[in-house]
Amino acid sequence: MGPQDVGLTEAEYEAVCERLGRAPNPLELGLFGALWSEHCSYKSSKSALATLPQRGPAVVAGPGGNAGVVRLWDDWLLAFKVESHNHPSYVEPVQGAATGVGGIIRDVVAMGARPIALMDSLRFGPEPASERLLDGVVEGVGNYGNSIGVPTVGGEVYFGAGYAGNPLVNVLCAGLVREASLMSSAGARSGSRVYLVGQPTGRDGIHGASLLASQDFSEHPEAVESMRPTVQVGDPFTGKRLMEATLAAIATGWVQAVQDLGAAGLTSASAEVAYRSHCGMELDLDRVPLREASMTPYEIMLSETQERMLLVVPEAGAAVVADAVRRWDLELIPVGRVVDEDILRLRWHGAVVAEVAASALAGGCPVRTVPEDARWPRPAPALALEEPAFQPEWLPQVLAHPDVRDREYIYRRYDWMIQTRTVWGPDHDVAVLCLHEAPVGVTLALSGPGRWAAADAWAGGAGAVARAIGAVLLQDSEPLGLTDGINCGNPNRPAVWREFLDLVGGIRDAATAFAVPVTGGNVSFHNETEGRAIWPTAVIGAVGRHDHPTRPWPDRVPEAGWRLVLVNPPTVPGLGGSVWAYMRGNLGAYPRPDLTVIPQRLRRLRALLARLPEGAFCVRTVGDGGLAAALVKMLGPEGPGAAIALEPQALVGRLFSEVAGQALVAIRPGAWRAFQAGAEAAAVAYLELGETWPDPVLSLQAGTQGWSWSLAALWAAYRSRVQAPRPSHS
Amino acid sequence: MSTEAVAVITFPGSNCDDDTVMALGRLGVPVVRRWYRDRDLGEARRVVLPGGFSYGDYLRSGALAARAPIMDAVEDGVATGRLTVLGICNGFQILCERGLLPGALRPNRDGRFRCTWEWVRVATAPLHWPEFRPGTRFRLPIAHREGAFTLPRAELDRLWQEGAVFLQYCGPDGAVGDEYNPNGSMDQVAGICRGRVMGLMPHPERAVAAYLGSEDGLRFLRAWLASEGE
Amino acid sequence: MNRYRVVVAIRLKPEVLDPAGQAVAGVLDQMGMTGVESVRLGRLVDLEVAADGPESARALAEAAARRLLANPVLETFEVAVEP
Amino acid sequence: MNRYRVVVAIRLKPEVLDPAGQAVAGVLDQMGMTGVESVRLGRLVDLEVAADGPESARALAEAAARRLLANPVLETFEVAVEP
Ligand SMILES: Nc1ncnc2c1ncn2[C@@H]1O[C@H](COP(=O)(O)OP(=O)(O)O)[C@@H](O)[C@H]1O
Ligand SMILES: [Mg+2]
Repeated sequence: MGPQDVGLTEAEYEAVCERLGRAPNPLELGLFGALWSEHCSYKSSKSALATLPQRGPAVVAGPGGNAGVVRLWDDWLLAFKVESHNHPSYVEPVQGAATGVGGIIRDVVAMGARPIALMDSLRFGPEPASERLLDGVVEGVGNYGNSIGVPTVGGEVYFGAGYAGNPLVNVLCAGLVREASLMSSAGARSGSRVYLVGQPTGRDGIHGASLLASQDFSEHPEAVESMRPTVQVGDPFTGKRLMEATLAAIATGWVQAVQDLGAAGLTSASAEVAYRSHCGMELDLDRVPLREASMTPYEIMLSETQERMLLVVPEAGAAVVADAVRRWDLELIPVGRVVDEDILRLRWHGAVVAEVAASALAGGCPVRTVPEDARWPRPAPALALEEPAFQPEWLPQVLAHPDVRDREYIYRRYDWMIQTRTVWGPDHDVAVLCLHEAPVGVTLALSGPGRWAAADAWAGGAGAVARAIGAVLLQDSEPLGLTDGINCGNPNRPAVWREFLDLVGGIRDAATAFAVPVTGGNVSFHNETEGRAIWPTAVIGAVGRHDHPTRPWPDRVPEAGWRLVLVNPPTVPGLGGSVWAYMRGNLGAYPRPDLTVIPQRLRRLRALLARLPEGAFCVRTVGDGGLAAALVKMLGPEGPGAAIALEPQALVGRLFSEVAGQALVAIRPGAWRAFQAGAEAAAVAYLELGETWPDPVLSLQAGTQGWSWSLAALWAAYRSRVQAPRPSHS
Repeated sequence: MSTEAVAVITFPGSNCDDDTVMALGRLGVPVVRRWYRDRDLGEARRVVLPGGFSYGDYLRSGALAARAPIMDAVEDGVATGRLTVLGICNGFQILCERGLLPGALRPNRDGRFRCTWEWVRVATAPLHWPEFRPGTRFRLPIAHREGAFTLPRAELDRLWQEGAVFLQYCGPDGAVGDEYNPNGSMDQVAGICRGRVMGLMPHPERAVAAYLGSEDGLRFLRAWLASEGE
Repeated sequence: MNRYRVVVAIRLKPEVLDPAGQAVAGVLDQMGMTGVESVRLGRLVDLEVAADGPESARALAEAAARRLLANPVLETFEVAVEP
Repeated sequence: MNRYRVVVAIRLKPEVLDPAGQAVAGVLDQMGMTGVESVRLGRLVDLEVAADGPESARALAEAAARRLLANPVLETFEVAVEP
């Protein structure tokens, strides 16, 4: 076996030899191959990610652990992170998506937190070819989340040609933990025992991290075929018991460190715990419970069997922890112990079969530096899009577009209400949860259209951050932290590398401008087929604290006579990156968000609205489909309708521009003066659009021209996606 | 409404147990929790089998939990007439699998999980529950993959004659028709009641506050707690 | 004690409607496989049984099928002990 | 054209984890049927096929299994035409 068989370059192989002071044996080489893979080591992305703002008053744990943690209220903390499962979902959509959900749930549980919400971010190729994949992925997300009892409270889905052979499945999980129960992988102490809990180990997903997720399928067509027998299967039933058992074990107070077994299985879990705890670990691999008797140490170390957790417990606590675990029909299996030296020592029936420094495995991979000359952001690409004369059929067409239309066909397959916290679920732009544990709520937003980053990754990254934080702010919530799921092509291609740096740059600059830290995230590379990469895609999750979660700011206008205004109207309502432009086959570049003004403007708007009496307004951020889509959603299918008037010049831009920072607000007549005065005092710019009226009709006047649409027809377009007959395996 | 304690059973994989306990708590009812391996229900004379995915819904929903040790105690309590039982969603499936209620809950007609708000109406007044008057409507969520109530036609006809068909899916105005059937249940059946054993697919424990979508679940549970003739 | 492989085949009673099977039939039809005139979905359970002889293996599998694997309300089952 | 009854038996590949089978085995054990040492769940599809002869009935069923009924990533299938 040579370095290339485990995905290492010659230079990396030499670095391994140097760290060991000798050549690795085949097992040791395999360990390095897995942990020095892109997926586990972040060797390409690490130094770029280090530039993200990571500190803030609410941050309890930043990037580096299983999930980021922010302080929500008193000693109640929120752990949250996004994780991708793109490649496995392409190979087997149902199980790939299900195991993705299981994996991110275990990350949050490993922090000691009880998961309270999931959100999924999906990307597919154009329909109808992608229908079966979508059906399978939605099935898988639902199978796992529904069964384990964590509500999927929202998500997003977009379509684009680049995703056809590279669907994206990113899942965000958030969980609640009290400060005293906060766990990490850094607390292991020398002399303690190392235990495994959960599913016996099989040959599932071996090489998943190093090969499957770190290479293009087109470079290795045989990889897909040879991966097939080892597809991981999600077992939410064991997942549920493992979650309860782990939380119960932590509640005994005896657990020093927890780590889930994810990518690169036991290798990653043991090396990470040892490295982060500044100690070492000895494992007796013959004690690991196996599903297939004939497995080798190599297979045991690299198996990615799901639903397994590693716990470190001192001898004295073992009995108590074992009891807590056994209640859930699981066993606490001793597999090794923590030692006071920087080593990962593996034994097989007593004989040492591998012995390498834990720090070399978990922290030793040579990383790629960000070139000095990578000045971010680059100059913006030209973006002028011709604006033709307005056509009335564009409105229903935009509403029916796969990137805009109603997502009910997806979220009805998710249990979004379990745990009875969901005040606002997936039928809104943000999710609002009330807590049984504390007098505050949680607001969650997820966003990241690839369209916006297609031609200008910086603009797309910054736009996604502005939109996610904007949605949280305009739900009267205090943003506490961000998590970012970055998905790109092959980073060894200069163009992709550039896109990646720009995307991170956009996220960094926007997060900095909003002063909201990034507390964790995920990077998935090699999302490309035959040299064609996906659009660089940053899935941004934002979490906020809501002080009145049972009375969220409404997003639907209740009656006739309300004034409609567009707040923060862009001077140039650029159409680049919008659904409208995409529909016409000329996407252009997304207008760069002006980060010097957007954060203050959104905060001022929030403060202004907060001073109005309750029930005096409703508000929506402007997103996919622009003002037009926001308006139709705010009016609802039964009305009231609205009469609005716009300037004839740049009419199309006004209606369909997706420029960040815009918000649609409706004001009750009695509160109009207060709004006006407040806006003037706070220098909030707005454009008067018109008023709601009783007719369930939207009418638009621009100069001498006028059009009108029945809301019923617009909503029929919005809801045009019907549930297809079940296309997949019965 | 009696304030005697209600037992809520947790099976491995139950996941609406906490919500059910909280909902009963909102009504001021003391709750005792029971574990599937327990062999008795203690003093409790009322028991709720909550929703969820007991045993992962593997094999058939409810089939594995129906064989759990605690179900012997439930069956005894029903046989001796001292126990009042409510099965919600997975709990309903468990009761059917155990044979404590007739019929079976098969996969939804489109084969998919479905989580939506639905209307249900009382089709037949259950003998021991005066507050469930025929025609009373509730707006409640459903969340299941296997909720299509099924049994041979002649047996369902017999259930109608016996007065066991308790709840049906309906429109907001109470109209019954296949357009209001979310899962392909025969005769739009959403719940069954025989003697003191009641089961339904919708989740009353989730509809406990206006800000969660409806308070009808509290109304439902209050009516259930007001059973007579103990 | 010997080990036997026992296959339990579980089918819906003929009088019970099978909408999932019908849906599959519809999709096959759409895919051009029009020769398939009806589809009924059933379940298969493979057991490994330790028993004295094939007859006691069968008896055990039958008990498992009757008491758990099949739902008597809707289903019937057949047991086959592999030689 | 004749009509054939064809049975498609679909099983998980042996190396693929079967959590449902595991759970069923655990419950059979609890119920005292300890002789059952392993359980794997599969699916059964009964087809009625119109074809010229048994061989073309088999070919059609195999196509249906390959293209729709079975998931090649996780499952294998066998086709039996009933006489
Ligand atoms: N895009 C990113 N932004 C910020 N932090 C990141 C990003 N990607 C990864 N990280 C951090 O790097 C660490 C390792 O991530 P990962 O390997 O995905 O964790 P896991 O092994 O739990 O899947 C995590 O703490 C994660 O939050
Ligand atoms: Mg992890």
